[in-house]
Amino acid sequence: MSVVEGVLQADLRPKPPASRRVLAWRRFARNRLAVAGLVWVGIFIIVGIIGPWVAPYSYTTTDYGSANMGPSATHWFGTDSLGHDMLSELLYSIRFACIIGFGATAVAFVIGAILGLLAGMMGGIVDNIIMRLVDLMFAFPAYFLNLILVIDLGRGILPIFISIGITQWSGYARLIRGLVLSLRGGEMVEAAISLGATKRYIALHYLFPNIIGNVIVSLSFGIPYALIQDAGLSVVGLGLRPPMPSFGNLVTTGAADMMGYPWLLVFPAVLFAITLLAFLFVGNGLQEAFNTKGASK
Amino acid sequence: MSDILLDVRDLTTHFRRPDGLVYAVNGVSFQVRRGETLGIVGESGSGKSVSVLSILGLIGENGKVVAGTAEFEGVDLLKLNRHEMRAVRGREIGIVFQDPMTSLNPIKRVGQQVMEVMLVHRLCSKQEAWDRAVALLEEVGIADPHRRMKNYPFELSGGMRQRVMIAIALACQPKLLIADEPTTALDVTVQMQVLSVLREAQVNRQMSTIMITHDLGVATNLCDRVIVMYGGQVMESAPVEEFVRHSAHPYSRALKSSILEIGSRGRKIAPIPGNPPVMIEPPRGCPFADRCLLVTDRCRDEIPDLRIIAQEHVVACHRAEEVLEHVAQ
Amino acid sequence: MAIAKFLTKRIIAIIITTAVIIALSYILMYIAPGSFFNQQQVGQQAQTLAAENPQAFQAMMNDWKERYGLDQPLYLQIWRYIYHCFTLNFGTSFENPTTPIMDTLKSGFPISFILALGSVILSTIVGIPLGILAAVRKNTWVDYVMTTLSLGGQAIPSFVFAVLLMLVFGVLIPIFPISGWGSVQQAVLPIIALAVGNIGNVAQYMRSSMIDTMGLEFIRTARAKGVPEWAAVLRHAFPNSLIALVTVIGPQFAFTVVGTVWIENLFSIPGLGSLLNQAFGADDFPLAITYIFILCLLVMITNLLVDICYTILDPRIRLK
Amino acid sequence: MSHSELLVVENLSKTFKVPGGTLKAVQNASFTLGPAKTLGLVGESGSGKSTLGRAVLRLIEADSGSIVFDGVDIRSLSTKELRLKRKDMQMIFQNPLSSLNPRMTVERNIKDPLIIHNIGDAKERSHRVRELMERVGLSENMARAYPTELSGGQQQRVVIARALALNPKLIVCDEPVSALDVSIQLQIISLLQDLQREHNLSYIFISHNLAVVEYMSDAVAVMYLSEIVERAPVDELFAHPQHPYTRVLMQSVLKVPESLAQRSTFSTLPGEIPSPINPPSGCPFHPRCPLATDICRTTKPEEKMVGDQHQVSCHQAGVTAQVI
Repeated sequence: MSVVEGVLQADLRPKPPASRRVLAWRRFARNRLAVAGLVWVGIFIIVGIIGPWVAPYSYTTTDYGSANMGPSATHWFGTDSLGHDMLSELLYSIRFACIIGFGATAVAFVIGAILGLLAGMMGGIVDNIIMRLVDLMFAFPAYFLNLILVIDLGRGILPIFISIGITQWSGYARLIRGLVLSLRGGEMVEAAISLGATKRYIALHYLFPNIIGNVIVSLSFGIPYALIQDAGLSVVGLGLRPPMPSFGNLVTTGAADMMGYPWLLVFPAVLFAITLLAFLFVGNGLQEAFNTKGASK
Repeated sequence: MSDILLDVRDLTTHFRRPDGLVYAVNGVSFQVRRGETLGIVGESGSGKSVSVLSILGLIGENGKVVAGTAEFEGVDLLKLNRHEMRAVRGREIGIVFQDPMTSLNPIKRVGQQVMEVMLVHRLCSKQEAWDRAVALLEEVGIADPHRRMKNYPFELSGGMRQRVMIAIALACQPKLLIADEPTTALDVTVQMQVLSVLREAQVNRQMSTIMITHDLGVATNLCDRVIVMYGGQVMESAPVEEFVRHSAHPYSRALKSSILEIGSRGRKIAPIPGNPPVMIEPPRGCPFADRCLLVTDRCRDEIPDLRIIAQEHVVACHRAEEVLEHVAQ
Repeated sequence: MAIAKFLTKRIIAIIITTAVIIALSYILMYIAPGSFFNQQQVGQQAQTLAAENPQAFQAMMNDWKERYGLDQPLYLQIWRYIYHCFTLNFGTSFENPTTPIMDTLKSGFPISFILALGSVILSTIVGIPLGILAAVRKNTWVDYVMTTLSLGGQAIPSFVFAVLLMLVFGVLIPIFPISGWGSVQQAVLPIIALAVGNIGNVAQYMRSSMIDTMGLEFIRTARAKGVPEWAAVLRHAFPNSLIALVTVIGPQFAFTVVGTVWIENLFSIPGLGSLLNQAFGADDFPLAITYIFILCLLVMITNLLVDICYTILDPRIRLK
Repeated sequence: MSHSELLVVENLSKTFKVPGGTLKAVQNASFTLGPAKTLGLVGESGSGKSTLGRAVLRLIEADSGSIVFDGVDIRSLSTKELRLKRKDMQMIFQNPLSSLNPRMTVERNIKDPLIIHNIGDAKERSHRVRELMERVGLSENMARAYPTELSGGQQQRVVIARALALNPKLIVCDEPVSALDVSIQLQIISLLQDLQREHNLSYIFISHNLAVVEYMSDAVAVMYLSEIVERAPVDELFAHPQHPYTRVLMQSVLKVPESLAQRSTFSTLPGEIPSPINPPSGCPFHPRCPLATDICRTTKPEEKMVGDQHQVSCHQAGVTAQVI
């Protein structure tokens, strides 16, 4: 037995097996704004799920008798010019925003992840073609592509989130390709190759776990971005087809009447702003917790 | 004029980390004489760099000197305000850092960076600074200095950049030059070049030098006196000749035998077991106790004081005499 | 020499990309169900004409198709549009067949450009110092307030912010006009509305970039030379951080130009944005293509300028 | 002769395309390595020693030349065959942390090769991991730690355990101790030597430190600017260094002097390694060589035998033996 092992045992101080996830959570929890954001996002999602059941009225219910009323006991947030109950409109907006925000991000991510992984893993001509496509997407004013796609596909929930998704994938593709490339050239992957690992194994056990943190951060910034895009469609009248309510629709119509009926603007605008802020706080907190840089958009 | 240029006493420096304090330097004392080259040797985490850089307040925002004095020509550097400290940095004390690749501003021309230190201290006009910078580059062995003045750091090799760093450190004729692992990041042949530049500069300019290094070979070949640090404390300090012959600390001796020299082949090696300590708790007992072959209970409980065991030779070990006796046999 | 080669290469790339984008947009609009190429585009009178005099209507339709090149095969139509765009001959819109789009552009584009430029300049001037301040005072209340505000600025879309500004400064404390264009006062609110998000973006980016740079070793070297702290920050850290910031400011400009369309609608400013509802809301495709062409060109030219800025700011980067 | 060798490398060359032209990373490298032997590969940064080590394992595909390992022509293997062959040839890296998977525990990292090659069941694997950890000097309570929580020396032990897991015949060690503290360096060197004896391992030991290479190796190849300039059994090389560069490297190893009189003069070569993109004409070493003559500037020296198994590429070799 060599000197080394004999004496070594003594001074190896045992360390508690603190999992990385636990550590990351602790870092996140220290950031109060991020936690507040997460709570808000949580409520937002829950409301998004149960909203339509608790909504006092349907978004199609019009009541001209009580149009343009200020906040009251029967209509907590007032009513609009068609007598829609503002609270119900907001609850449905949250539902639709949830679907569009998460749906669009999912579409963008799936496209981006597949192309990014292909580009990063295959390299060569595949990489070249995909990257030219990414360049093209960056040069194409996303908002206008979005408008055209909405015109092509329609103004329902599904067409809108698909359209937004199609305009947003290039960022994910570039991020994932960059991460894969930086890892692929590194010693860790070289070590895995020298162990005899297959490409599949390396992708699954070496690349994926090491890029997931950055990807989550990027996704958390992607959701509010998709919501802004959605609202932007409403501004030129190409958002969700009325009477379906959305933050964009409510803010745009509210703005038109802001002198007369300010509550029509204030409630949706403030709610929307807080929600976006909450997502950004969460993203920011995740970024610090995972200690990633450059993963945000 | 006192013979002592820099007198550091009981220096204690802590670092704040998210998970607690790091006790980086724990009551370190040393002196630098005028004109001498002092080598401070230790492994990573020994506190060798921190103990010197904290005197100048260059240890970042998480580091804090919590106790001690550092008298430079009779003035305690640790009591200076920001403004007074700036007048010392670069002017009275020049510093060369480890990695020449990252220590120079990547987007400023080399000449500008050498001139800046003279201009900041208002030593001369811009024109004169240019001429002096050219002369400095020449002094540190950079060929074609006029052309090099206009180069950016990325256009120079590692060795050249380290020469530029030395030129910056020497520019204001400092009384003390601090070299923090100046050769570690360089290729072996270039290491030799840089060491020879440092030795020449030291001889020609009659300044004092502190050479911080992990390499006992560098310290013993370059320096007049050697200090060995471990776990944020001084283990031993002696003139180099005394040190190479009669080092009395078990760690110093272990360190010496850890160095592979040409001709070591076939020699039975006895590595120091264990790992260097991570100083996350206040020191209790001798920091080397865990790895020491001569350890006793006393070593674990009582921090050994620095004791004089020969002229100018101090050592912090309860069993130093036994070590010396053992060697003598 | 190298510069000429670099520019040639980039300009060719810009032309190709723009052409591809025009083609793509055209095809996407062409396949859109029931819009853009709908007969309704010829106007209300034509509908009555179609019922009363099918023959005259047919003649009119043919005339109309010919005017917009719709009688030709698709690839020729696309080619025609690409060619027309690059020769700046945008034709006329469906809505207003007598006024060339070029005339509308001439009056609208400068307004949008000024708005966007004003907002980018404002956000740079305000955002950079804020970012530096937050970086220097890292982890103090200054930093926290700044970070929160800049996240807030980014979270609230410019059109929401515009509405709030109109409410506060136009209605509650009426010190600025909330509509129209022509005077400096009229530009204040729209430019601020556009700039808020950008300020947050620039400040936050500047902050993190400065914090990174301040941690680098050459900053320690500067301190070791006796350089005052403000000079270490402004002379050493700032220029290095600026390199990273250019990446953000460039695309931001193009993004802001897009943002102007919302703001112009809200403030009734006769810029390019006022045409947007018509282009996309009323499926006026010659107008839409022109829009896309201009913006795409703007994005690419900005990117080119960003790359040139890089080489000026960073000697390590060479034009390729 | 090559019958008894584990590894025979002949005329291996590798060129990289880089923005400024082509970079000749390794040119015509040839060497042999016997079972349970160590070849030391020494040179400064940019000498091509790491590329050569990786090319031997086909972690980098060489452009030309042959690699016969264990009687098999490595360069002609299919991807699948190569993957299986990797069980016999492993690698240890300079920076252990960057070569371990930070998202896997120590135990999982060491177990990884067993999983990849589907060796044993879960129980056997766990047992093997414990065994390996004990052998390289890692205590059991570290099994669930993550690599970042270990010290540099401990991380390198994990890498060594992982490389050992498949019972390889050859391990390429790329500067395995350079990133470590002096006291830890010796621990790792000692461990590597013990393992070599126990498992009959062959090493290619890459280092810039001639003293470490001398200590570890049976034969040494000195590289300069992508070429092996001198190669000999270790005793022969250190007793009779022929290439001026070898001698300079030997002088660059500082020893602790016995007295002030014995201190190093730090005398060395002028200049630094030229860019391998634009190598000098003739002998690549001539711009820095104190013995260079006209022929060195114009003609590339041929490899010649100057002693038993002692090869050198230098026009002046044997002519002048005086100390530089």
